[in-house]
Amino acid sequence: MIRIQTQDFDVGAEIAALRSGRTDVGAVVSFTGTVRDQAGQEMGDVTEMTLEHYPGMTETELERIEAEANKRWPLQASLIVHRVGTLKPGNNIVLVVTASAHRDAAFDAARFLMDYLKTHAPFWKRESGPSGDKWVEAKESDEAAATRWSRNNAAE
Amino acid sequence: MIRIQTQDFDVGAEIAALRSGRTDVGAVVSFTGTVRDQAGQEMGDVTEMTLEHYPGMTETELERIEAEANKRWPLQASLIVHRVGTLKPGNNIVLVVTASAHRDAAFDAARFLMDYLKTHAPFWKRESGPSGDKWVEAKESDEAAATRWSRNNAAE
Amino acid sequence: MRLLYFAWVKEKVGHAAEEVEVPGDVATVAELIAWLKTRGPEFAHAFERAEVIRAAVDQTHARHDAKIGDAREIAFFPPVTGG
Amino acid sequence: MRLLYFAWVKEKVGHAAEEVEVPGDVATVAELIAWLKTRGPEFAHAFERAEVIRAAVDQTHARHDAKIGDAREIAFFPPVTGG
Repeated sequence: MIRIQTQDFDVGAEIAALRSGRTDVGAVVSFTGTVRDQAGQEMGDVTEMTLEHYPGMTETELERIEAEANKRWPLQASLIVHRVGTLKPGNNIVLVVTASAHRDAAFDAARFLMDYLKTHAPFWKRESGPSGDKWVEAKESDEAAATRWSRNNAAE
Repeated sequence: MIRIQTQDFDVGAEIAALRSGRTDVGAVVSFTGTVRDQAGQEMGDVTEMTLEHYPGMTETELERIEAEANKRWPLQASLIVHRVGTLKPGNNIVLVVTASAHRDAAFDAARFLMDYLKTHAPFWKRESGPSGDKWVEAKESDEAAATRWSRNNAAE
Repeated sequence: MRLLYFAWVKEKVGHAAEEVEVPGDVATVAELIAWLKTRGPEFAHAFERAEVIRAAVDQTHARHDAKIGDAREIAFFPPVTGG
Repeated sequence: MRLLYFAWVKEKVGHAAEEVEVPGDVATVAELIAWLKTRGPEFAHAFERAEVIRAAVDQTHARHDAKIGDAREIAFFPPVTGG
């Protein structure tokens, strides 16, 4: 399941909902991405972050990435939640949860979802600080991370 | 931090406590291990699972594993909670949470903690089912998983 | 054809969306960018470093050598930075 | 010296802990296991496949060739299965 929303999410409640009523799940992995006050930008502390996205394409892209993860690993459930709008340091940005019978599948799938989301889902971050606003630049390390999953039927 | 307890844990509350008041965390990974009703044992469905451990050594071993993870990755916080006693299918067994500025460290450390916990922490599972009780056998795949982290200063 | 702009591409162009009549000889994303750059200084500025700009044709990531065919919607944006 | 047994080792031995006087010529974990096997059929049974049994000397994992020295506590158990 995928969701894009302005409101916050509750990690515990999302995990509980995904597992609810199931006794065949053995492993649940969650990744929560949050706003850091020191984002390594040269302009100093971040006081606010604004997330813009491409409505329509974002949903399509996240569903495609989730479907690819489900094709590669035997998942019993998966979830991607991404916030848009204006956020503060410490706020949640993104949540990925994967459930599987075994931990390797849950770990690999969660990491795959994050790596692909970072490089393929049409979101853009703008950071605000004491010295002004700045669009966050894409990191080459994210591109490199995504390529580790490449194969013929990759979600490229 | 490490904890061994008979009572359940609340994944969301544990993650929230670990992040509480911090704005330098960028990535939080959690792993929750739960009791499956079909554990792949030949005796059929699992109705109950009992966790035995070695009081004293368990704490020492978990602290050693956590310290090793903190030496290898720049973690801002980490948590291992493991339950002992009698559990039912769907119940929580183990929780690992890692917080870092960056997702690779949080993912790697969480997986390392689980791989080492599985092969080094003195816990033993006994499954009960319609046809009796059985001690769970260690999996070679867990040994193999732990060796992927081996290096000179490995937590062996 | 509907064109969309996001993040700093949108800021430089000065608007988020527009309907355009694309000349018939514009066949690829690269050619569309080249044509857009002739439409005014704001476009010349926004697409100055064309190689860093990403495109989506009908909401699917597309390389600059991709054909635009009879696409209804083409979007231009910087490399994504979500997650 | 205090000996502890866990999981099916404990079930086969029939108790969880005991204080023993170990003969002076027992220097390693393997020698301790060999001596234990002489203490009765339940020990012979529990340690029959000695190679699968793991040991901890003073709460630290130890190989069968590890010296027991003046350890206060030695534990025997199957490969761990937590997590």
